Amino acid sequence: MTSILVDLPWLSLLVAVPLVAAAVIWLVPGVQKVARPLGLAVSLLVLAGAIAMVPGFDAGGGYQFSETYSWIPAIGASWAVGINGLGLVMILLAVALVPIVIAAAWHEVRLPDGARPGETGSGEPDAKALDRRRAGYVALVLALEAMMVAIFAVRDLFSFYVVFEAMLIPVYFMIGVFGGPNRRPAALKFLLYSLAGGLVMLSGVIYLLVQTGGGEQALLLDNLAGALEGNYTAQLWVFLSFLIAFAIKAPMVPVHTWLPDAAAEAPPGTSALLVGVLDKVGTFGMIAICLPLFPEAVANVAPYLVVLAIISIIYGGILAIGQKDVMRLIAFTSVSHFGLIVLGIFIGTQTAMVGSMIYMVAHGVSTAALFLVAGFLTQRGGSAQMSSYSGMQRVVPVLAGVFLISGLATLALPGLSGFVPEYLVLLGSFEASPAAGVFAVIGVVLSALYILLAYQRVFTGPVDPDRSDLPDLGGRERWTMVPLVLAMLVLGFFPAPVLDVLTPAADQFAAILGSAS
Amino acid sequence: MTNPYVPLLVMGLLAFVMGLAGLLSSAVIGPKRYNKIKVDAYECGIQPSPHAASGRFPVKYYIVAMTFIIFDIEVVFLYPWAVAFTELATFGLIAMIAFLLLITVPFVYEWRRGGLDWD
Amino acid sequence: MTLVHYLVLSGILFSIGAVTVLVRRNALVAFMGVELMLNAANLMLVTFARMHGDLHGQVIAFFVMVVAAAEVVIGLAIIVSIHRTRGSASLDDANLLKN
Amino acid sequence: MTFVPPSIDWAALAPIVIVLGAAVIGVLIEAFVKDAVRRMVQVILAVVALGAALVTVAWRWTVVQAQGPAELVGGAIVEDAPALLAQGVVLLCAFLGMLVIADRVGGEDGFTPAAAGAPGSAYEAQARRLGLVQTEVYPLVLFSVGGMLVFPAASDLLTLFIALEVLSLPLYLLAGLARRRRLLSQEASLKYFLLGAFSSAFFLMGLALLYGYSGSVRFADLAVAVPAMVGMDVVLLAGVVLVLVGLLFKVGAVPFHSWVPDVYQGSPTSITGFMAACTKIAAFAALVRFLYAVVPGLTWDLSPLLWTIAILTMIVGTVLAIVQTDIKRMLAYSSVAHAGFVLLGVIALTTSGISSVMFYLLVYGVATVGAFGLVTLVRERDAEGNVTGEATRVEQWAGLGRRHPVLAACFTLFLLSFAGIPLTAGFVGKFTVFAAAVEGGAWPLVVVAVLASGAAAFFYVRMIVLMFFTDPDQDAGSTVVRTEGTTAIAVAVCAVATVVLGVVPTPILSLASEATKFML
Amino acid sequence: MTPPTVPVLASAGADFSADTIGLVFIKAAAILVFLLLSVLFALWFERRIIGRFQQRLGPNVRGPFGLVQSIPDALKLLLKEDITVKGADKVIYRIAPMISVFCAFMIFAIIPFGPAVQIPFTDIITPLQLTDLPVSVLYFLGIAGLGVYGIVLGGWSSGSTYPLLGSVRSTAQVISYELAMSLSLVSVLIVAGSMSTSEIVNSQTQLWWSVALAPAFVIYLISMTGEVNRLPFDLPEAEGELVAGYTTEYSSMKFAWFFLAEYINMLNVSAIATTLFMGGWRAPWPLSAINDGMFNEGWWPLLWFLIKLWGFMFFFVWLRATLLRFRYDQFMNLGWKVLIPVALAWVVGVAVIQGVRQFTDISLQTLLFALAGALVLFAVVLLLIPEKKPAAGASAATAGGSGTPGSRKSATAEAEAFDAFAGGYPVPPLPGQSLPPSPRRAKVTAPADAGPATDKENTDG
Repeated sequence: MTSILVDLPWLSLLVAVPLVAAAVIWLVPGVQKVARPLGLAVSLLVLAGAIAMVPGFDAGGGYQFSETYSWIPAIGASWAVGINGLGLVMILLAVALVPIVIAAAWHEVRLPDGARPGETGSGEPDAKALDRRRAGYVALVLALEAMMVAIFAVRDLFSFYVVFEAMLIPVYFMIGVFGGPNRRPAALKFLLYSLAGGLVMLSGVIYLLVQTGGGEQALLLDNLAGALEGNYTAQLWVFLSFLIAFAIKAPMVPVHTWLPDAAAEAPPGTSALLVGVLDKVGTFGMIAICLPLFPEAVANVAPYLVVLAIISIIYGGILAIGQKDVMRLIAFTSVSHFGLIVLGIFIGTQTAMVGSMIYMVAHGVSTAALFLVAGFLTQRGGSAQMSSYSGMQRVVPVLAGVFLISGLATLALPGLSGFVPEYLVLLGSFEASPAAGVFAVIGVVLSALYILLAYQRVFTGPVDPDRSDLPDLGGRERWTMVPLVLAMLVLGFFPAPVLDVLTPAADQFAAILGSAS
Repeated sequence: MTNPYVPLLVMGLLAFVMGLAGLLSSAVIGPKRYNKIKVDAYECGIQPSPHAASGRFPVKYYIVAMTFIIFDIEVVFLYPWAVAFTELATFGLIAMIAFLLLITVPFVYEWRRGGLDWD
Repeated sequence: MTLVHYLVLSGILFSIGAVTVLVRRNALVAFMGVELMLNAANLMLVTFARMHGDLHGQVIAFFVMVVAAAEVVIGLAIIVSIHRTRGSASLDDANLLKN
Repeated sequence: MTFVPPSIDWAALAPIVIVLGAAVIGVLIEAFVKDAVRRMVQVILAVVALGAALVTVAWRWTVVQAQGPAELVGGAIVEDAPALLAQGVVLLCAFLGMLVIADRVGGEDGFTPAAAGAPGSAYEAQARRLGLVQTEVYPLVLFSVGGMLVFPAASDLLTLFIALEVLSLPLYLLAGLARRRRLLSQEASLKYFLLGAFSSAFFLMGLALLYGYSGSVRFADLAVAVPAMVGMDVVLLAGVVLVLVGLLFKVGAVPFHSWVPDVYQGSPTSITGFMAACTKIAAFAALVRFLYAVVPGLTWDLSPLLWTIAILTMIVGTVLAIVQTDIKRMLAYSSVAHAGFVLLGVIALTTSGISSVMFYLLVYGVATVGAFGLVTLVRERDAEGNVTGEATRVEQWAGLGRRHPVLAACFTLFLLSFAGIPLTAGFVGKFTVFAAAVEGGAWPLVVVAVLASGAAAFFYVRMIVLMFFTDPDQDAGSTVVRTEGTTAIAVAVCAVATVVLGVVPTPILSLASEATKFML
Repeated sequence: MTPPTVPVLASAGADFSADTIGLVFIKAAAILVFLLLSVLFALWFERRIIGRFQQRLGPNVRGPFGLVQSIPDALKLLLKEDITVKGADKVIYRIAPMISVFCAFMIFAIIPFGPAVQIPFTDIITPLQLTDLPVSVLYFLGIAGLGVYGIVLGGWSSGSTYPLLGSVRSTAQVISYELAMSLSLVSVLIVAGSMSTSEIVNSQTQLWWSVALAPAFVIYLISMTGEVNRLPFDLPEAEGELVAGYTTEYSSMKFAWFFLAEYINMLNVSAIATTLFMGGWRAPWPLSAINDGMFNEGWWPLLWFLIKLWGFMFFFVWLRATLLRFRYDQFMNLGWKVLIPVALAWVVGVAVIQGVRQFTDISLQTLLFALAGALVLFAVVLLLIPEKKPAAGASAATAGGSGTPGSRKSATAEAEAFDAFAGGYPVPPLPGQSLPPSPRRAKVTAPADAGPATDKENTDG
């Protein structure tokens, strides 16, 4: 069984299927009526495919499911994919979130604001326009899914860059077309930040290509590893160019400012995918690309990055406390959490590295849940301002419950998903640098503060009479939340399988850093 | 006198001196009696029109000028070719005939489209 | 008078032409500046031909004359059409595209 | 007196002869064919000629592959792979451009019915009422294309100069033939002409100086003379710089770019597309040949100049594009910026530089023709609801994505390609050019280029925002007119090419790198 | 390009190597004097002959046969007031007559009056020619073209309407006929193989080119008349239409220079015709055979030259006495639609025949027959092609020609445009015409319709 399964070009298929589906949904007019069920089906199919890979995966076997095709030999570009434990987990996270997002947004996509009935600009009936709009959303989500799978799987720097940039476009349209009232500047800000980062990375890629002398398959990550050995200056510059791109992606202070705007304006599903999965590309890249390619440079720069990470943790936390908008609050918590992840990566111990990796998954789940729940709430209440709500736990108890669980998972309550990774990261940090550990703990304390404060403001207290009749989560919404809550519990109580998968990868990367420094 | 252009200079000098002398002499000898009407532009006795010098002309004149330039080019090439006719031999002959044919094309175009009609 | 003097003269003429184009606002005058530049180049070509003792430069000058003539035709066509439209050939009047 | 007639290989000259011959026939058609069918005949002739020339170029390519490069017409023109490649790209873009030019979008072509009539005159109005057509456009375009074909293949400065004029002079006229906004158009024509003549005078002076320096205008002789002689360095350097000025003017590099926005804006849009694409291709191909064939020994002296120009071009083009509110002007400044990017590949002075430049030009040309083709379709409506000229104010494009998603999607695609977003052709083009530049040691330029393309992304993306995320402004009153189909075909081809070249560029890239093997 | 080699300035023409600068001055002064005297003589000559044509005597009082009549006429001009018009561009207004007269004098520098002679009372042997260039013919065309500037600038700088019209007409006229003229000379260059006047004269020992190249000669004759603004082509100064054309605002010596230049120009083109087509100073055929060409040596050739020259002068006067002035459109049509195409065809014909004779073995007879056949064929084809007649109003309504830069534009577009002369001069509509919106426009575009003026007295002082 495994041989057949392994021989299939799994990863390419996982990329191709949603991409083709997206194209069909967007381009074929008749399909647009059934876009949502079709999209859900495709995403479930992809999920099934991804899960089917798990049995064939050998945790200690390095990169697997590898495929390499020549693409543009002239510039050493190929289409090469392959995953290790980290990649597998991230892909699973991504493909698992997509059906949830599609389902959660089943009715949430509406005609644009201000479009009066019958005036959609194209003169077609509202129903059809709505269908088209929804189909567009589903298509974008599927396209994004393909990109997400691809970005965690590619093993070629050129392809990585291409996907890294191409990913922006669906997100850009998701924010720009389907977002809130200030979506345009938000989308533009998001795109320009990311593009700028990407372009800096591009110069690094080009420099790398020229440094290695080019040739066919020159940009395969496997061929690049060690290519700059001994050339410290080159390493440093290229690493910095990559780091800028990744730091923008994994929003680190001071290049995080696009995130709150984007997250606040994007539809909740988009925010969930964006913060939950997409931004992990930043930390993923730091681990999977920067470490093997520029070990010496990383080792030398790491202390500064640790400081920056701690600043992110604390700064994000403090700003989160001050937020009035629930979406922005969640966004700032993420800035803080990304700080922790980065801290774990660069602090230099194996424990922290494992912690960071699992943190990426855990944070993905809990943040996605938070965004979706908050999205349900704001959809109902018509406002994202926390001051607009009060005593909601009596009005919408299930919603409040899910929010609480997700929040607690975020603040790392033992037994929930956040606990294990946070514990590991802190432990690893103390091992390497007690000072860093102490500052990181301050961040943890802050996280308790902002989550609980937010819960208190929104869900406790006297019921706001204006919003006393909001409906609680409906059937579909509950079902979308179930897997997320389950995942948080599983990761909290029984993280072993995930740990097993991640540990070998973490060992490998931590070893690189250790040997370099 | 091996340089054939020196005599031209001499000739030019003499011609210039003569021209200048003529103008000066008339300016010196001739009477000067101011009369307002006399220095007005002549228009058959009526009040002169104000903008004579900036008058606008039928586009015909410009077209003639432009056509002339095209053909002048032709002459520029024809003359050296004609002198070196024997040395350039058949190649030159054929090339020049081709050139003339090409020059004829715009001429035909202009003719047919009324560019040469003056009415 | 050595040949170098011709080169210097050509350079001066060329500069005068260039300055004319840049400074004068009348399209026709500017255009005449361009023609002056072309002819300066011709003078230089012919002088160099003399220096090198071959005829290349003179032949090139022929071609340049032809090109200049073609340029004159086209330029005049454009300038005349603008003049007829606006009653002016001033470059300052032709500034609709500035903003 | 010995005169050796040059032998002429007509087969090798076939592409040029076909195009110029068709142009001459076009003039005769103007003279002899009846008004009623003249336009039809001209369009067919032009399209067929360009297509045939394209095929011929392909055939010559195989011949060159088999037999190697050759000198034609006594060495005035060379037939080698880079030249053929450039000719092919020019012809392809010209072919697509011709499809746009020939299209009567909204029932009328983009040219004035009576070029000789003063704008707004009764004569013009009458000509319009009678439905006259200025069919001279087609031979003019063919003449220009003929010049563009010679331009990259010229191997002496005189031929280069003649080709420069042959390609420019028709464009000066074409720039002034817009149907709408004729005052603007005439003004564009005048500016283009004056500055073009100005720059060609510089070119000529450079030619004269180089001739004085080496006693020849042939590239091969110059290449020998450049390292050999000392003592006249000033003449040599001045000559090269002046020739470069002429060429850089044509590519629209800063500080010789001042004509670009005005001319792009004022010209008939279909002509703008054709001109923007093809002129740039031909001029860069010639620039590359000149730099590579003549002055390798001078690179050290020239590189500060070229670097400065490249940096200025990228920065000025980008920065000024950001502040534009007219779509054609924006594209014009963006084309200036692109000229800067291409200059990177030129400055690289490596073989990969040549192939990357060629590829970039193809990519840029295709996207440009497509983008301007789309601009011809979006029109204004006046108060009475009549469709008038092109809606070139940026805000008139608001909400176009909702009303005409396919059009907007194509335009977005071209913009993304301009911006160099991956999976579009523009990205591969930028990548290869940057890589070549880094390889050639010009990495500081690449840093600037990267920053510039980042900034450039801003105005492309802003346009996309406008089309897709902004509600249509009811008062702006823009509308999309029907095409006869040829513009649609051209845009479709351009769009497909943009995607295909972005995803599977290998065949063309290898073709381009192949080209450098057969260079003379 | 194949690199051209250094030219050998082969000298089959006159040899000037013995000329000293002093001799050059003497020769130049002699030419000057000759020209001035010739003009004085030409004035008398013209008036006498026209008198004969008109059955009257002409000037016959001052001197024998009235020969010195011209001298008081010239002196009178010198004594008149030198008026500078108020609206004139002062500098150019004064320079213009200088240009005219300067260019007129310059052409005779290259005219060979005769072969090398011994100057009396010295032992200097020198050609009867001031100088000769390898490009003399080009020089002639160049100076002739430059001479037009005198007329153009003179008319323009007067700041007055009639002179302006005259100068514009003159420009169009000269450039139109200069083309035909230069094309007609090409065939001479082909057969003579040189542009040097003395060499061209030497090439006519066997046969005058006016015989061998008769069509070119005819074209030259016509275009030279147009070039010097003589009747029937004297439109730039047509009295009946433009008062005195470009000279309207000139008086005194300035006018005299224009007048002088005009007559010298007649001499110029006659001298060129003599040199290029009529064998120059060579004796006509029966005489040239006498005594081993005795009449082609020494001072004799000067006589032949003068005879031929004055033959052409007589031709000019004869034309003036016989023909009426052309209408402007007829005149332009003749130039562009007849002379230039014919001249072109002739050049090609000569080139082909010469080429076949020189580069192939085909006999001349075969060639001539083939050529005759081709000509007949061409004539037939030419007859079959109808000339496109843009009938004034009709074509606009029917076919809708695409933007012909032509006929109606001046009537419509121009009329709509800015009119500086609102309320200008009334011109009555011609039969079949309606009054156009702008009276001034109508006057400018249809000036020749006033009918041919038949005033015989020219610009006599």
